[in-house]
Amino acid sequence: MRFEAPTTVSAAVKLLAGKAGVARVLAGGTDLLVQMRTDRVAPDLIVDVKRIPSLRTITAKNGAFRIGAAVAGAELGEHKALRKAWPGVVEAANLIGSHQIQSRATLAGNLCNASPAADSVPALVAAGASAVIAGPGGKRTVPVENVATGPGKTSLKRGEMVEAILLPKRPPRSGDAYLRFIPRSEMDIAVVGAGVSLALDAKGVCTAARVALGAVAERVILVPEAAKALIGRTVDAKALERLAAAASAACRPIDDKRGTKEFRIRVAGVLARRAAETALKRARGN
Amino acid sequence: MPLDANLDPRTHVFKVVGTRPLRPDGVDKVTGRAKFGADANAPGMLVGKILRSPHPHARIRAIHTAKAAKLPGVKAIVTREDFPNSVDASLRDVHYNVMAREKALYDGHAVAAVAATSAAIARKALKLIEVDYEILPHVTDVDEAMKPGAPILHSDMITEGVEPAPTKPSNIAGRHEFGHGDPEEGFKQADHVIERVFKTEATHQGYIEPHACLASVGSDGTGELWVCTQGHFMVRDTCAALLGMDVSRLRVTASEIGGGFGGKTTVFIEPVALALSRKAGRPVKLVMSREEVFRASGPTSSTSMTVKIGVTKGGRITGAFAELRFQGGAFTGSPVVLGAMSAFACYDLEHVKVVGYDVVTNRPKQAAYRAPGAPMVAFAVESVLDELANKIRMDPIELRLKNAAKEGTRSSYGPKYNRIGLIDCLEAARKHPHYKAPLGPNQGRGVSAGFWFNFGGQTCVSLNVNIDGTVALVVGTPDIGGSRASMCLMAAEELGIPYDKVRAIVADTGSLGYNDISEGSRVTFSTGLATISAARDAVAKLCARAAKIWGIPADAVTWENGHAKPSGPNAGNFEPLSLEDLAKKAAKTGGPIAGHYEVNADGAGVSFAVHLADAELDRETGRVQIKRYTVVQDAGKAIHPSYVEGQFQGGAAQGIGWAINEEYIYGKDGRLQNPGFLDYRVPVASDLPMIDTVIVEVPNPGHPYGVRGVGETSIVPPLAAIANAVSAAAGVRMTQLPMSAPRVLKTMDEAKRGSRRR
Amino acid sequence: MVQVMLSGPLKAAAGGQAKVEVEAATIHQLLSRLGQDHPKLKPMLERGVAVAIDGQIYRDDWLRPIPPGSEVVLLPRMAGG
Amino acid sequence: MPQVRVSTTINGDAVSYLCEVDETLLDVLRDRLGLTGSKEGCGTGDCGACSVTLDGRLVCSCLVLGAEAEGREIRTVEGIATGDTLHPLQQKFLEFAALQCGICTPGFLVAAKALLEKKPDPTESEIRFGLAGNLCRCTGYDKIVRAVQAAAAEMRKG
Repeated sequence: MRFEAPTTVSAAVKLLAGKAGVARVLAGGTDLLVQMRTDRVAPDLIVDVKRIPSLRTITAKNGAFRIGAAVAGAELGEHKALRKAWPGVVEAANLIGSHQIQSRATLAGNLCNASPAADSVPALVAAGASAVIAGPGGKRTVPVENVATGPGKTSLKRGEMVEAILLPKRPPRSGDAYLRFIPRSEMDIAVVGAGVSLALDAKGVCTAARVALGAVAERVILVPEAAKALIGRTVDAKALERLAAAASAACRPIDDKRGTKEFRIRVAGVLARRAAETALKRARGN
Repeated sequence: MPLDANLDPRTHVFKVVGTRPLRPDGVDKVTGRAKFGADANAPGMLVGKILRSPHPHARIRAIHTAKAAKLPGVKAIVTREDFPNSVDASLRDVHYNVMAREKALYDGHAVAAVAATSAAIARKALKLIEVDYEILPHVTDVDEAMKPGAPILHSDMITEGVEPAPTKPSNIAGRHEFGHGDPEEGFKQADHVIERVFKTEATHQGYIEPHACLASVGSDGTGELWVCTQGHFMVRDTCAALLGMDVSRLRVTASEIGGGFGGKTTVFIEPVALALSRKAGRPVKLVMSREEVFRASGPTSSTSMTVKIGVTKGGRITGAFAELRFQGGAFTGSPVVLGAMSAFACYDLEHVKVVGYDVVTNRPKQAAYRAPGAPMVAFAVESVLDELANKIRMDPIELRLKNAAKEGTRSSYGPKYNRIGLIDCLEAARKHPHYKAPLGPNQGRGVSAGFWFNFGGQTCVSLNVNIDGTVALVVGTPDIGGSRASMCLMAAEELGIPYDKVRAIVADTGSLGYNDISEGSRVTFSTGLATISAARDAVAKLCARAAKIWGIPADAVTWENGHAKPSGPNAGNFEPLSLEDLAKKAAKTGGPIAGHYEVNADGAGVSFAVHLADAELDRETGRVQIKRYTVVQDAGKAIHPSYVEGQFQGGAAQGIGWAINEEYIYGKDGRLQNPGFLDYRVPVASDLPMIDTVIVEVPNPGHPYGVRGVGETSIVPPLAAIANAVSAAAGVRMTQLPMSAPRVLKTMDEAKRGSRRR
Repeated sequence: MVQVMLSGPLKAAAGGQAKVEVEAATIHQLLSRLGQDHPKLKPMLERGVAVAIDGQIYRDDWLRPIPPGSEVVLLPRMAGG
Repeated sequence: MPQVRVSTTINGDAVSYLCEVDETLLDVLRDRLGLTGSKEGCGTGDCGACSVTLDGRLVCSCLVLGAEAEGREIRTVEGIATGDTLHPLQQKFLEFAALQCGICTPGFLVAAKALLEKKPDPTESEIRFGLAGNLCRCTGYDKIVRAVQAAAAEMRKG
């Protein structure tokens, strides 16, 4: 097993695309090291990307944000402008594990681990975020919902890595929020997660909405029907009830040690509605 | 050693007992210097790893270790062949559990072990060991295991306690019955009778320190073992028997212990480490991973219970019956007997009967978990009592007061009680501000009473006077809750010297007489009374020494606040001699001065408690949160109040976890699905409120200061207190633990469809 | 003469009798005589029992005297956590 | 398996070591450097008993590779006291009996110190969520929270 800590993206890509064997990117490592410890993966090459400066920065350009792939969740929480613009995305990232985990875990890592229950991904999907992917064939940008393809599987090809997460410019009178169900008050993997982002016009009619659910399918899913329940209407209790029903209807969960099918279907609707209410409050606020 | 006639702990003014000094072993623990099980190393040390069965039930036809043995760096491999074919009957199950014999009986059962020069090589070697398994059908649920036709674990298991004895083997190891009178007769006199079935899942003690030890056996058969354990003398005797060693050949040192709660009162990896070390001729360090702790240490039983209680409109319990079905893993010995005995122990009953079944399943061999057996049964009994109180519209504490056991009551497990404090606890709970505080929306309040026996046991203490008049106190009971501080307090009290002039250490098995395990809430009681006796032994010698110096008869000298004094004017007016004075002269007046006491202590007093819990329910998601919690418990006499409170709070927190989130989840494949702290959810800091405590002190006649053990009772009431609170908030009776959100939602839905009452 | 109350599996092994009479001045005499009178009890007694005298439980204290007229209860071996 | 050569700073001292690629920082601290104050309770980042700070950030050392520590600044429980003077947190943990067995105490002290450096006057809830990554099975957390509150008050007095 080899350990490399390149200082440029191109060097990292070259290493990842190099000779045969299992190569893994190490950013926060809070998933990778657990998988190594429990023999679920035995990499031949570990590429630590935390010494690549461009991956450690958060930059904002006329309202849009670029978050380097090695930026830890704690740093997101300390970035005032990002927290003000995308409270839903930041609170989702900050729900991943304890403070110890927050100091290490990254959005890109959470995305590429491709767990259907990933906390930050529903909020990123709702926000319409995209991922900048660097690889041997150059760079490409894809919507985040297209990165994970199934539990533990991504659409990244050999030698590719996520370089940054992009968050679009937030339209006026818009807000986002993320909620999850966990048995305790901390430290659990989401049994259900719901991210909502929406925008209103001057009269308070919803002009745009995206609703994403976690842990209710083989990957995070976008639920257009739930968004339709809001778009074109003033968001009242009726609309929110229809959103909840649409969210539940879209679920195709499994029974597992964390929750039952019925529970996930029902609570997905409850959390989608509550997240929409918070997003609505935030949208009316700014 | 009974309560001193002239000392009533309620009025006696203690000099240091009852104060809150800093513990003597504290600085090492806050600076990282304290050495726990995995913190020791030795020159030439090898790393041990255990190969565990992936199958819940399989015959082991053969174990091929040749390939593994050839791997460079592998120095020893042990299997069942390296352990004696037969051992004393009392150790048969431990012997089988430590290293699988004919069959692997649960997912995680040890099958072989390797010692190598590095962890990586040891892990690789395990993968090279080939085990020829014949997979057998398995059973993990207690009710399924009792059914005829269930896969049989032990072909020689004939149910005990059944007359005439059955002829066919079964998974029911024993039937146990307790009680007096005739409940059926009692139910006839009742206005209301409620019968319900309750289920609880298996839970783990959850100590943060995994089992760890460092074994070193020389070619002359002399061995050293460093281990985190609640009982290093038990470890010595058990390991010596399992390895065919003389007891004198093995010295065991108890490291600091990172939590036990009953789970470290037996052996798991220690005999394996010793066997590896003996075979390799080098020290071997063996540390369990967290996954191994969950799969292969000693969780407590999962249970299925039926409880039936009848009361009059006026709140008098006329009849009480319980049938308890406990599975204790792959071997006999689930805590169903103690559960059966404690079921109705809080109440003064004319007609009571409890039948308990001890059942085996393909799960790890259970070990004690803090008042073993009692929390689950209290959950069932105190839930039915709560439902009856609602039915007759009586305050739940009032209903318990009307039936509370007191001095002279014949307990449901047989003997009559002497002086006990349940009524004092019930009244203190009723007067507590918590009981009258208003409840918010979707909130419910639950009450529950609880009890534990507490025990004495074999105990030895030595107390050595140093030249500067300070004292070296030597005890043999590992300190799992701050007991060294309590021992120093009791020694200082008896000797009349400041607390910080005494230092207590836990000696290894070569330095002190045999001590039973630190369990059964026995340490402050037994080691306490032994410390007091050892101190009094030393005082007698100090007085004799002063008498010799003064040339007067020994009985003419008394001991007062740290000084030997002539007992009266006619004994002579000599200047009093302090402990330090006598210590300085000791060498020249006869030699070192020390006090000793060896005993099998009895007279332990039971400890009762009443808990109050407020729970808030999110009706849309079924999530339960504890908003307020109060513990009221009888300690007899609190030696160090901070650590008594600590036992109250720790027991409550474990109970809260047990009630809401903790459970062993087995798949259909018989494998443990959540062997880790991610999915075996113990409470975290943000789950809990502050836990308020009230220490009631009704002295125990069996101890010089009135001490009662407090360590275990505190986990008995929480399961029921929280279930009663959640049932009140949800408007439906919760009969299964843990009360996870999916289960709460499902139960509320069923209630809406009219199939459940509160 | 001492009246001994049996409970749990001990009662079953003594043919279901809840109370038995036996001549004994100490716990050790009590246990050995019980073993002779009720052979089925012997293995259980050997595995260890606790003896309660007037509410005070003694786990293994053979030489403990049994005051005349005291209430004696035999209990299974007990250990805590 | 090639080993990685690492030079780093631990509790203010320059330290260098050789470690396996997949060896965690926790194993390096305990098995190579004799700093056994950090404990392994789970090895998967769920219990916090191995908490250290890495460049001032609170992390689980079982989820950091020894190889990553090159040029970093690490602080463990062994570095909290200055000489024989205990840190206010260490002193209050003793005064409030905020530990019983003590296996989780090193992790709690490192985590509480990191929390107070970021939030000198935290509410009870902020303390509880700030320490949610550290499991304790003996105390029920009550006395730990009170000890952190007391230490925070004393530290604010300067």
